[in-house]
Amino acid sequence: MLEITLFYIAATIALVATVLAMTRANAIHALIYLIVSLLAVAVIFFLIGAPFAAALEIVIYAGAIMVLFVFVIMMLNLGEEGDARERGLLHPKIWAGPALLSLMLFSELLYMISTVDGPVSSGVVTAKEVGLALFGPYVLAVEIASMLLLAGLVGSYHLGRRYLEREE
Amino acid sequence: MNMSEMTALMPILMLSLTAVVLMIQASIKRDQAVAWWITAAGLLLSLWGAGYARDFVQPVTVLLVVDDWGLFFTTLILMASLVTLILSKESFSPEGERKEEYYLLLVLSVLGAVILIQSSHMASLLLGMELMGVALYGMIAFPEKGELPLEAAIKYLVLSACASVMLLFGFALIYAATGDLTFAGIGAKAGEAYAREPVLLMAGSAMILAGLGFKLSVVPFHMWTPDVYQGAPTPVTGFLATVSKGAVFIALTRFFIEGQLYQYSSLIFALSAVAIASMLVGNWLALQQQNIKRLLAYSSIAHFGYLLLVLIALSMAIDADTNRLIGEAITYYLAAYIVTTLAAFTVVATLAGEDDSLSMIGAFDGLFWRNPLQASVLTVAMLSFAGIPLTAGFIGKFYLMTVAIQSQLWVLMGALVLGSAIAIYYYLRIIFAMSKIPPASIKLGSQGDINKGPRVEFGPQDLLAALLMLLVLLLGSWPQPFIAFAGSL
Amino acid sequence: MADMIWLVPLIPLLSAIILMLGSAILPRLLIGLLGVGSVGLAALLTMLLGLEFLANPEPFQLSLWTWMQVGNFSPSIAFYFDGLTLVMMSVITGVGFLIHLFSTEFMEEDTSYARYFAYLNMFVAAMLVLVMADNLLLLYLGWEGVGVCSYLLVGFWYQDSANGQAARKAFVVTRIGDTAMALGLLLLFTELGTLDIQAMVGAANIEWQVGGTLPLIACLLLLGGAVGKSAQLPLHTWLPDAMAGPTPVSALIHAATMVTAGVYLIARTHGLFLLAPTAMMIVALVGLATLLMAAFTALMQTDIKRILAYSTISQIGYMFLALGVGAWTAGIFHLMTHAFFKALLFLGSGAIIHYLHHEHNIFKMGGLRTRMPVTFWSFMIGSAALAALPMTSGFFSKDQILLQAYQFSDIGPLLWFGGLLGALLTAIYSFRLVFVVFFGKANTEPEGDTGWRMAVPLITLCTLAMIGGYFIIPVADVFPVASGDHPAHWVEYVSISVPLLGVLLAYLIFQSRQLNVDRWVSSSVGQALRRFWLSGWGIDWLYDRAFVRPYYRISGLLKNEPIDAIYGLVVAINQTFNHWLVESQTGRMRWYVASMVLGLIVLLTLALQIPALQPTEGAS
Amino acid sequence: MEGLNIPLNHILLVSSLLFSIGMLGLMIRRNIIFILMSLEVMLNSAALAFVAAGAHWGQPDGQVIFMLILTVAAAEVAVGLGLVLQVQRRFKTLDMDSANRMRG
Amino acid sequence: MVMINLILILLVGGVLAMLSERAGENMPRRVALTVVLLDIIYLLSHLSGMADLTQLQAPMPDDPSTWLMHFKAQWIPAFGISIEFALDGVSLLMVMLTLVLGAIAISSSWTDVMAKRGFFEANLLWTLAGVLGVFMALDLFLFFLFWEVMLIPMYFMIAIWGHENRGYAAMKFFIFTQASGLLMLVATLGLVAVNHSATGQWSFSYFDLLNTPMAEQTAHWLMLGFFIAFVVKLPAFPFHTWLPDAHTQAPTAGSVILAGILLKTGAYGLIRFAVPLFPEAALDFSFTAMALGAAGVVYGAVLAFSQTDFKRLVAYSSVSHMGFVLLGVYAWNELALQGAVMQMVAHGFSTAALFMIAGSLQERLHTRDMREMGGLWQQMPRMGAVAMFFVVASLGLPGLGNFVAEFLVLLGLFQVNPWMTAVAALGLITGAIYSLILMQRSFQGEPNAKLEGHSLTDFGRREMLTMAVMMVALIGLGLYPQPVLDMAQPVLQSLLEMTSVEIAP
Repeated sequence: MLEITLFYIAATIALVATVLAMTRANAIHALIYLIVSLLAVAVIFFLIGAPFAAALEIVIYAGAIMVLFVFVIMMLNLGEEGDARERGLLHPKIWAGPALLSLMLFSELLYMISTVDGPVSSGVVTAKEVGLALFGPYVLAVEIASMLLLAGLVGSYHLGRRYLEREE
Repeated sequence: MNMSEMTALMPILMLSLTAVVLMIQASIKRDQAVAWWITAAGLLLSLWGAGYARDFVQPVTVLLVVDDWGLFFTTLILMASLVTLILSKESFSPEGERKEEYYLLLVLSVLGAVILIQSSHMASLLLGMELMGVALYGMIAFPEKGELPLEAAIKYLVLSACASVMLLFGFALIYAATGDLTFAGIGAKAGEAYAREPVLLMAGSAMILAGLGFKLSVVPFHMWTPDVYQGAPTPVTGFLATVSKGAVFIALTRFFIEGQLYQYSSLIFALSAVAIASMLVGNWLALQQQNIKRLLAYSSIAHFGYLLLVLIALSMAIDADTNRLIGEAITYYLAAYIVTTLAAFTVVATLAGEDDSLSMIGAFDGLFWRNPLQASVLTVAMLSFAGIPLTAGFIGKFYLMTVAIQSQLWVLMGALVLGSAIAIYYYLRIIFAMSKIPPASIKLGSQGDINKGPRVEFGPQDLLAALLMLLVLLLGSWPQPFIAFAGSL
Repeated sequence: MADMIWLVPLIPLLSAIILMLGSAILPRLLIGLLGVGSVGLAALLTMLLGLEFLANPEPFQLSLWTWMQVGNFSPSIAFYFDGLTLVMMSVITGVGFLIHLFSTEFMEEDTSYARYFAYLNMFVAAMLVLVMADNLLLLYLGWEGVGVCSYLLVGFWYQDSANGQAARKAFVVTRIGDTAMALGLLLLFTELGTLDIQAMVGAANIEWQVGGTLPLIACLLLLGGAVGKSAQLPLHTWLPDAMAGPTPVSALIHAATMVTAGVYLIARTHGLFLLAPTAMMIVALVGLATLLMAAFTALMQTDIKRILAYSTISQIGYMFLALGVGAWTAGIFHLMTHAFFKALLFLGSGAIIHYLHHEHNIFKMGGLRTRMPVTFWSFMIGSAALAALPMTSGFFSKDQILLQAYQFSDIGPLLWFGGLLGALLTAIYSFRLVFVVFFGKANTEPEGDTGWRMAVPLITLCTLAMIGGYFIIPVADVFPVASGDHPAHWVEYVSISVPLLGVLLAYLIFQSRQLNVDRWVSSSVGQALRRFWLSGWGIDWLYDRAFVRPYYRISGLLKNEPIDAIYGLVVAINQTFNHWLVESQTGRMRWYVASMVLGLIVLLTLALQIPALQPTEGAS
Repeated sequence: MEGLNIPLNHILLVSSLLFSIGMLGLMIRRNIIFILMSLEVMLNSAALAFVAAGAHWGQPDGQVIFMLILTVAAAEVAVGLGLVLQVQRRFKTLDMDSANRMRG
Repeated sequence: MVMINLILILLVGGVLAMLSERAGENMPRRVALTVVLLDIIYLLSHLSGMADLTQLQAPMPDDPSTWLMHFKAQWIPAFGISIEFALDGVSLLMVMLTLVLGAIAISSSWTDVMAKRGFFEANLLWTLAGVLGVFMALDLFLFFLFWEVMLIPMYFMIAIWGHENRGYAAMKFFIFTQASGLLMLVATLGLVAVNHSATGQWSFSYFDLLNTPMAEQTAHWLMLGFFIAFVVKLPAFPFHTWLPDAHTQAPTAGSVILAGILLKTGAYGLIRFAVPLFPEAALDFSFTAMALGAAGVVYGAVLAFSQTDFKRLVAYSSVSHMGFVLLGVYAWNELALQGAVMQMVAHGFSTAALFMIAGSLQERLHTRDMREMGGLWQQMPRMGAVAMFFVVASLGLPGLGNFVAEFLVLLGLFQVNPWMTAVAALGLITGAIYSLILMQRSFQGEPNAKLEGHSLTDFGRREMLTMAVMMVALIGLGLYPQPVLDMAQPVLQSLLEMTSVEIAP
């Protein structure tokens, strides 16, 4: 019972934090809400028997990727006037249409999900199992992922280097 | 992973190796000429590898499957990459003192495409697509000047990521429904899952179609296409149009066939709607377009609409003969499309370079008299796109029509005919522009100075363009060997 | 000799070709020699042929080659020669020769001398083919050939658009008739399986009943052709305008030969018409109506050539009347005499016009009796013959027609009376012409009288117009014999006296002025009638409103291709779609995302239409 | 941690909501940084769905895919943020609505 | 091989002509003319060895060896596509017409085209090659290939060397014919598919596809696909609107080829494919087709009348004349078919000549607008006389080829439908109206004030020679058409027999 209660709390936090993150004018504020959301999702991971994923969610997602955002935001040094403009842009005229679309999308997903039943899981999938899978059948995927990171690295290096060179 | 499996992965290994060598080279001494040669050698080696791997066709782990069909397309996109490579050297980035990274990205992108082609698992599909995509972002945004490449890159990144998430979500739903991530596994369990949770399965498939549809730029996921085509450096556009789209289409086909998605009439119906919309919308959009890169973008929308017809035909396939026909049709059409597109972009890259104003149709006025070779190549390419006989595009269209008739897809057939009829207009517009005689020369009444126009020098792009044109014509006028080959895959 | 018959049309044709090719290099004398000589030669040959034929009156046929052979359709280029052919050939070559000769003087100063003779020769050739043709298709060739030559000659002075207008009118109006005739040919071939006139008539007599529908339709279609060519109601309107051509042309084509082709056609195919009594009745009525209408109109004209033109229409009306009542011989006889005296009158008027500075209005002439004596006498004799004064050629032929008309079934007397009324009018208008032009005071001074090249034809024709009535045309074997009995004598007396009365009236009105008609004429009814008659009974006006203007309007409306609007619509639809879709490419990323989401929603909606049945049939 | 009986559809519901919210953010935000954040939210939603599905079937594959998604997210964000820097430098703004030089 | 060589000579000749431009700007036209003459000689030399052309054997549709020539080689065996050419009397006629008019067209471009002559002559020759292919190909795939490919050089001719509105005209021409060609492609594939399902064999060969059994409905649709493609090219009302633009804007040689030859491919297609492949469907459809033909005859003539552009008028006259062909084909009896074939030949000459005259006028006056002409006879009597000849030919004067054609068509049609014949016969009247107004507006009437002071050169020797060839041809066709009829007769006979067997219940 506890897990279920925890799950609903975590889910609520995740959703609220995400909504708040999406509607902030200040990027740093938004980012912090986003991190909260990610942490909440990590809790859900933990609750549904994926402790390894939960750990990674915290370490990499909330920890590493979000920090990247922070760096960039700091580097750009967005001022107060930027915030003001962002606030002005969040006008109903702008979000009404998209909100309707999102609502439609969600209701379709809702309809779809409503047909699913049964509990999420019967047991915990441990880090060991994941590790075995990762370096068993998925070993090529790991290799390819490394290439993917390399591509990301090279791309961001190329783009970021020029920025820095120009700044100097 | 035994030796045989490793050998089967030869093209992938060679490409990875090239990437590593490029990294090492960059850390020792940055020299873009050397990098170019390394890349070229790597691509050639991979080509060799693709040929070598033909004797070792097999599934490699759950992720990849190496088969003749995939190897053929691997070969094809490797060649396309070589074309891109040649074009990149000659015609892009005047400032490019640092092109090593570009070559690295190119290799990585090709690697992603090859993985995509050979993927038999959601993970490899995802990774292949992302690898190809992420490397492409860097390639699109590579030029240091101008706002268009940047705008194109950012649009592509955001929209492509959005599409990837749709795809991923769809995978998740299907996984939830079937409990399997391999295509074949999904196919095997889908029947049972459909009986239990049809909604989940269908919604998942629809989201996957949306995600892949974005990469193929079919309606309504087409809007990014012209902007990215226009903004990206022309060789990259060519790469995007051929390698990226071709690989994604192969992956889609694999998923569609292995996952046995053709069984579901609602999906087929949705796909038909997408196909028809693409055929018509693509052509309508292109009608008055003045920028040739955008025009080609719109035309590609229509072409992938045509190609979807083949997948739809799978649902109607009645006998083995028709199935063989469908297989050949995909192979032929895609090959023809890739070759033709490369020919077109070779010309555009050669003539327009990175200058956006030079890719306006007006800049092609009278090209026949200034640069007959390039003009002829572009003409042949346009005719091939339009499906005029003696070009590869015609045989492709011929295949599509035969498939449509055999499968009795009359509505799609109607859209195909209608779309082709509309398309003639804008392809012809380009040819017309190129054939304009400069007004002065008419007054002169003799060939006078018009003939002084043509360039004297004959660069590698000219050779390349001529080769591609010959290939288009050869595929169109003597298709039997290729048909036999495609039939054997 | 008979084998050489093909030379008769060939000689003028060759001459025409030579003249056409050599128009720029041949000297005038040679042109004249060629033009006149070729027709003269043809006339000579005709004469020889005629002599031979009269000695041995056996019709013969000469086939040159099979024109075309498609299935059982195999018309030949073949000639048929009998009495009727001989009469026609004689008229064509004989009168034709005289008119050619006349032309050498008349056209002397014209720059296009060679072209003129080329056309004229070509006309003679075509006309000969027409009358010599063994089958209707070849006849049709000649028929159209003369039409084209008529067109060319009417529009000979092409610089004046009015001439071109007249020429086109002539061609198009006759073409309407020709088309009917062509349809008749189609019908005849389809039903009878041949177009050879003799074989066809034979077949018709076997296959068709007298009074049947098919012969009626066929005859009416042929009549359509005849009516067009011979300027009968309702297709007569072209002839008065055709006077725009040189006067000798009017004499040859529009008086002596071509316009009588319709008469020839009906006479030639009389075997068919005998199968369709209704058609014959219609022919007679058309003739009667035309002769009266044209006579009234002629009475009011002031243009000398238009008077003659209407008179021609009227006289051909008599011929039609004759054909309609079965007086074949009389009709052909009148054709011949008419050719003489009408050619004479036209040539006479040509002389007047030539020497009177191209003046056409008779009221601007006058007193020419002394100044142009040859012309005057020509006119006197011609008019007398036209008016059918006793002992002239016209008298004999017209008399025969009237008498036979009188005997024609129930309505015979009615036809006779109509013809008589026409004769009275004819006498009045022809002598009105004589009195106005040659008597009274001179309004215009002529440049002189005719030279010998004009005088010889005039005098020859005078003679023919006088004595032509005593000729016996050798058509006895061609036509069925007319009934032998004569009508009552009073009929004959009346027929003889009416023209005389007409001349008297003309004298009283136009010469001695003892009969003042001014009061009638100036009355409103009289004015209206005068205008009505002057305009040719308003038929031109009617056609203009009913056909010509609507055609122009329709053509003008359609000019810019309304069908293209349909395709324009297709283009517009495509452009509209293009416009909308291009508008959707805003370049804004958020909008693009929205479209993707919308697409996803649509896809999901479509995909979630889960069918009741499970997977469709499919192969792996 | 025995007896995990949270209904699967509830987790998928959360995931769908996150997906929709992310999509909404993508559609309403103009600032490129927020757009990237929205993408992260969406990726996260997909990851959640995968992990849930994996848990449902008791397989490690869901978590493996989760890790791959992490990689993808990292790579995308890395390049994306690199582009952000360039955007700021060249357009002098992060407002993506002003990046519409190409259209039509 | 002879047939392939005929095409190859032209193709290679085109390349030579293009290259020869370097040797001097007058070279291309000489080379081109030589090539066409060479082709004619080549053809004749091979024909002379054969049986008397007027005594041909009837080509059996199921036995290619009874044809005059037959060639077959594998091409794309996967689909049963082969390079199959065959020649019978009708195709031979068309081939000869093509080559003769080709030579004439080159002559007409002698002084007309000034820029890029090499490429121009090359396109001209390539068009001819394509047309020859159309007339000889008996593999439906190959036929379609030539059908489409011949348009491309034609397109270039209009688009590059055309007059002021060339882009629009060329585009319209290409899209009309191409779009309708797509329908034919679909119909071809449908037919092949039906044949495939019946026999299990892929084949595009005409000989195999004849007598393909199929459902009535299917046959109707497939027939319609062919029909539309052919009548667009013919062109028949209401698919004709591309023609006035294309003809008007094309350079003289282009108009000559377009009117003289290209239109005939449509008629040829009807006779060769549309009817024999689907005899029952064609029979059911014949009333509609004939109605279109009759409508075209009248409509074209009415529109021709109001045109002020010389070439446009002639173009509409083509619409009218081609209506007769459509009528003849769908009357489908020997008389009408002979008429249609005859019309194809005769119209080829008469219209080509009129277009050449239009071209000469444009060259001299720099306008085609008849409102700026008038009284030209005075300065150019030779041209006037020639124009008069062809005008009366086009209005169907007996003794000239067009008359024979029209009369035969009407004669055949009358046996099928007299009322339709009456409507079509209206074309004789309206034809006269527009033909004569053409003469009136250009050569007759008062000399146009705008032309005062211009000295216009009359036709020279070369032009007169070209014209003389066509005049002689028309007179020959008019007075002794038998050789042409004899050549076509066996073919038509066997077609009729074949379809009548089919039609019989």
